[in-house]
Amino acid sequence: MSRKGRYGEYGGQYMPEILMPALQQLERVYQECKNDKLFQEELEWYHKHYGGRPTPLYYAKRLTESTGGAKIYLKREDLCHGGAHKFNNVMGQALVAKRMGKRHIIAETGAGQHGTATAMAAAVLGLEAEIFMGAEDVKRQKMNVFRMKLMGAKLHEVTTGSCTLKDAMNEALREWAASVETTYYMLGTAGGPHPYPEMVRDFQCVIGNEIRTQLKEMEGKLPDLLVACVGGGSNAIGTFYPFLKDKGVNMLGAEAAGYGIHTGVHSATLTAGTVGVLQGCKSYLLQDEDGMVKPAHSIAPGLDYPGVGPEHSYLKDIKRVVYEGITDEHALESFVTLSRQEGIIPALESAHAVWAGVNRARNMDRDQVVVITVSGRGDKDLEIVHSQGLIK
Amino acid sequence: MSRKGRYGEYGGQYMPEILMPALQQLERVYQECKNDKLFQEELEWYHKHYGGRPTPLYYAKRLTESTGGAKIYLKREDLCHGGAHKFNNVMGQALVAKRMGKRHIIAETGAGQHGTATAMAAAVLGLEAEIFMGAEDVKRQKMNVFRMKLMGAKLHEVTTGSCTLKDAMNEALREWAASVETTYYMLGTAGGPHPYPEMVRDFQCVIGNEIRTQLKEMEGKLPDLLVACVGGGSNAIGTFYPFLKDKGVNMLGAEAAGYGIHTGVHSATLTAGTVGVLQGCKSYLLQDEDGMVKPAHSIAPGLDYPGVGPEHSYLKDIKRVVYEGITDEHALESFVTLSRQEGIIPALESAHAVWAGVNRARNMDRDQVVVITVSGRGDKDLEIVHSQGLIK
Amino acid sequence: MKRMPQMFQRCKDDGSMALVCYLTAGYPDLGRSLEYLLAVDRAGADVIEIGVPFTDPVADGPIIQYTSDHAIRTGTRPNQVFELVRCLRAESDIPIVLMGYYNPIFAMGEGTFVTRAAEAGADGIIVADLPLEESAGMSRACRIKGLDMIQMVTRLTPPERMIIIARESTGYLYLVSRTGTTGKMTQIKPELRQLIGHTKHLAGRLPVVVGFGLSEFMQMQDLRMAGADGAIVGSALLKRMIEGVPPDKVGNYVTKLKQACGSKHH
Amino acid sequence: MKRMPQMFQRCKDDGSMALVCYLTAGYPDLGRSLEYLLAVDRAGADVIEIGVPFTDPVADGPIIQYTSDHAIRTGTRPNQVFELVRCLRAESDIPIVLMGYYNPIFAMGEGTFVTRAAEAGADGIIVADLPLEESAGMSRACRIKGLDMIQMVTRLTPPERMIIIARESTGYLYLVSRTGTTGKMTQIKPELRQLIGHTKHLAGRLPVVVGFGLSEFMQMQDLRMAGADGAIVGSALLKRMIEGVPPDKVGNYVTKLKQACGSKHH
Ligand SMILES: Cc1ncc(COP(=O)(O)O)c(C=O)c1O
Ligand SMILES: Cc1ncc(COP(=O)(O)O)c(C=O)c1O
Repeated sequence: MSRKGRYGEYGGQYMPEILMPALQQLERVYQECKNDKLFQEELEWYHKHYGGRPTPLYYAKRLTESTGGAKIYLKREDLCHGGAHKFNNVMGQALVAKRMGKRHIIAETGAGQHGTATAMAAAVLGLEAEIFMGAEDVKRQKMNVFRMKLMGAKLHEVTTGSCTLKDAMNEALREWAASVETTYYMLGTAGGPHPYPEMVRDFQCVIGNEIRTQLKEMEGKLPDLLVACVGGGSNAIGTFYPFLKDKGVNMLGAEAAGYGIHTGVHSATLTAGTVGVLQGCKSYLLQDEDGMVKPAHSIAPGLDYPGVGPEHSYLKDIKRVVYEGITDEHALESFVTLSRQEGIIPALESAHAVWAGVNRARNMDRDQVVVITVSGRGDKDLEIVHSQGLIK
Repeated sequence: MSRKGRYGEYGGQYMPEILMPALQQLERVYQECKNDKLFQEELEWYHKHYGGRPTPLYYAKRLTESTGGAKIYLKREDLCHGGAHKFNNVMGQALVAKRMGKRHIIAETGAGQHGTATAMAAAVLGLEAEIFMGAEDVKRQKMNVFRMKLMGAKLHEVTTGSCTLKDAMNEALREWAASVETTYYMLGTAGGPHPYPEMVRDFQCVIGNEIRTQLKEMEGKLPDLLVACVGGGSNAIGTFYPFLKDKGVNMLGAEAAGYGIHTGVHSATLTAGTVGVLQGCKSYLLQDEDGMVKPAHSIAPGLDYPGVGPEHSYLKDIKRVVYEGITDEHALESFVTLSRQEGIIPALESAHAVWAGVNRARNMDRDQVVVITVSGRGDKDLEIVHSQGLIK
Repeated sequence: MKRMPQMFQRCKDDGSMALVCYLTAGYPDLGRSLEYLLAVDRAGADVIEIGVPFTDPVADGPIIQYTSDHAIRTGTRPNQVFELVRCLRAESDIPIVLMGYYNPIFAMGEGTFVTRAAEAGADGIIVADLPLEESAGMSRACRIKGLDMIQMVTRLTPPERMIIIARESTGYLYLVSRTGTTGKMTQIKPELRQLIGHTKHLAGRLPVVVGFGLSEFMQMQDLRMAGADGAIVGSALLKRMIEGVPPDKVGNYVTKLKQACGSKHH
Repeated sequence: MKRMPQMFQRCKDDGSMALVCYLTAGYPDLGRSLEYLLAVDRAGADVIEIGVPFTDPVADGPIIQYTSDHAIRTGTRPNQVFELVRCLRAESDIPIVLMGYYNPIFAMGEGTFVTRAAEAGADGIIVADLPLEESAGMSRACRIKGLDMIQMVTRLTPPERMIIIARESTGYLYLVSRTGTTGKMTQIKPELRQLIGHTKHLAGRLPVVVGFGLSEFMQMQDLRMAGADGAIVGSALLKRMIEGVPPDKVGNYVTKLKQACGSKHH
């Protein structure tokens, strides 16, 4: 990191002045937390007793055999409480909020994953959660809305603009600006202004740290290849970061290529985007030549975002991590394959990583090891996949 | 147990002669498995690496505080792969089937929980699953049907009788009779003919065994009260059995009292039933004075069964376990409470146990410990609860 | 001598095979149920098995399940079944066997059930979900009241077990002719012929009656040739009843079946 | 002397407070956008802030977001905005400030953007998501081209930080009058009066202009009394435009606002 909150040229704090004191306070408090044994112990307690950590590292025998190449291990974030790696982040941030004395948490949500995770973390710590969600998404995601309300969160239905994620995020930032002294803003991925990318990455590093310990125990070595899907990039950075210094460990980030990069209908920010500034940080993003942000597409709701966390932009530039676009079609194929061969229904987001990982494993040696992070479970995606008519 | 397959007068093998050789074979093979270190190691491997075991024992601080009595711990079977304790059973039985060389597994399912669990276990071991499900249930449970198919199971839609669970079970037994040499019948609870009640109980005992170890570590003592919901009784017997010899450990089974025992619309087999013989074993059941089985009701699909595993009937008679009927209304109340106070959405089945446990904890001392088994997660029940209109 | 052995003796003398007809009690209702029973009796059946309806007939196929459910809904309980037996007995001397499931018997009490069955005029009892291991009590109760307790064997029953079951069974031995449950047809294959021979051999002097899935006339002849002492027809009759075929026409069908069994009178 | 300080001097001489009017460029389309700008100018505005539309205006309220989205859809990009400035400049000598977000500037290149803005006739630039920490590059580019780089402070800005920002800011200091974002009304409360005094004190000779959520005439008078050098009105104008109020009528409203600012001419 060249300077505070920067990853090469990426990152920064591109935010309205009104939020700067809050960001600086957060930065300060987070640094305290990071170095506070009691905080870390409390977080670990929630990991273990509430969240179901450590999650298993599972040797997928049948998938490996049908692939015929490297050994494929799956890091089972789908077994986290709430059904995804989102848990690691919201739990950490909710404890930070509590320490700051902020009992009111706001968060934006698209399909509802981060919203439900936030509601859950707020519930267990006795904080209030207010979830900003576009009216269109509210209509489409009835069950997630119900889940949030069930856990006591207040729904703030956003009726401006396209009534979807982006508008929900704008509205949440406005609300934050209006009540910044008492409100904690819970960001859902390793993006946004400093210190969020760093903080969220730190909270997600439990994924990679566990992989290291578990694989050491099982294979006595480091992985040859790590694979994770990249939406905002939180599960991927959590998987990769602890291995960045290990030269022999290759890394592959699977982005959403949607209908195919060439069609322009995708969310492959790193593969097909250009550098810009969006929602607080400098990073690759999908934009036109005038700097207008382009809509993203992915069959996976959690990958459907035109930006990406700044550290990934840096890792791409320095070629430490390779990023690859995986189409909707291939993701669907892996969704079915993993369900059928391993009895694990992955999130559509994770299915991107599975496809990318299996594809690489095929051309690797049998004594090599690929670890794919299954960021979440696919129950949330059944309607989407069902509507594709793949299974009669 | 007074004689083989008997719990006092309960249990037995009330089955057509055609199935007796298969039951005897199963009994033999299962005894082998039970004593085979390799089998147990393989099962443990799947528990740890595939299923997410051990599941946490979680001290529910906020629930305890709002209750104001004994310390409440939750055994988190909702974090098992697949979302319920069903995992423990299907994984064990699927390994038994594999050992018997039976690659075709059949199972009946009502709401689809046991069906999806069976499909999952079959998928990971590369076995074929055929799920018998009433046509009415197929219509009502579209997503669970899709889940099973996704994992490669064949759906056998049953169009006889009332087209629900009971007919599916009859049809599955017929199918078993017709192909018993090559087919393994995967029973979903600790009921049915010997050796199922014993085998399923053994597979579920991992719940109680883990509670013992975990609580020892956390509180340095045994629980004062164990609470679990009772449908067929598998998660409850798995919770209770390892503590049966510990005099100081009280046990409470929460049955479904539906609209209330006095209305007759319930599934409270032990509380309000009489002794009889249904689907293979002698036990308490809901029947009229002519021995005709009465329909059961519960808001929780998994408790909606007129019979119960035989060992519970025995434990009731010898007063080792107390059984109590919890109404739909109280279960719903706990469903909401646990979601709101702990960010854990329990299965409606488990919500029965939560109500019963919290109610007891209220009148216990602060240094006492209640452990409630949360048998599964409630995502599957959101539609049902939503339709109750409790949350706007 | 009792009705059952007399009947087998008569068939033997005839050179025919016994025709056992199964009807669900109370289908389509109690009154018409009796009419069908009488018609089947008059048409030449040698034994009548009366199904005691139960809510969860796991050993039966869809047709018997359907008629059972229907009969339960229209009020047919064990006591009504005894009444039916009494009415049939008043008109006929045909051997009558009650076939049912254990729970209604258990609910009434084994002793009471058997006593009432005997008093109503029944000759034997079959309990579909009461294998050897669970049937000691019923066997004893039947012995006391002089009823036959008919046991079942299948092609999967190991020889030693078959010998024991045959020893326990009285009246006849019920041989399940296929792996599945009642109601589905099957061809008489060489294996079945061997199975019948094998069972006859192990059953000693006890008659062997073959059931489950029979309806074709050809099958009857084949079974007789294979050495069966009797054949059971159930779903095939009930199917006709469900379709609305009246008692006399069902009787005609029974007559033809009996002819196929090799009755002298054909 | 440059237009901006001249204008503030004139207001001072007048005894009035400067009225800063914000309009989104290209709303409802480029042609009519110019008509509204000219009308507002003629009606008595002292400064015109032209909003450069961006797809994700996180610091703005629903009204500005709506007009931005609309303007983007009808083709308003930075180059079109410069054209608009050029047209306005051809007709008027009013100080023109471009207000926007950083990404379109970054996309064009800071230097190019500033150069083109200057060439078109703009006097200053405000970038809503470019706090002190990120604005060094833009400040430098503006300095080179003689444009004002106007910075923002809020009631949450600590005093030391406010001093630094005021030192970095040129043209005026933009004081966000409430905690929230643009577009919502607020009462002028005692705290705001104190905040203005405090900011004026720390800002030294730099004029302090108050913005966000202003629309009532009463507010203008209160602000003037509190010592503000200017007041910004944006959403209140755009709201009228969205309702279809024509340029001359919007102009009348501006005239009344300016009167409330204490212009001698009222
Ligand atoms: C299951 C799952 N995986 C991945 C993602 C993408 O987020 P990230 O790239 O921050 O891990 C999401 C976002 O909602 C998700 O729900
Ligand atoms: C979550 C859950 N809990 C409990 C039960 C009841 O089963 P048992 O009593 O065998 O544990 C079920 C059955 O489907 C279930 O799905």
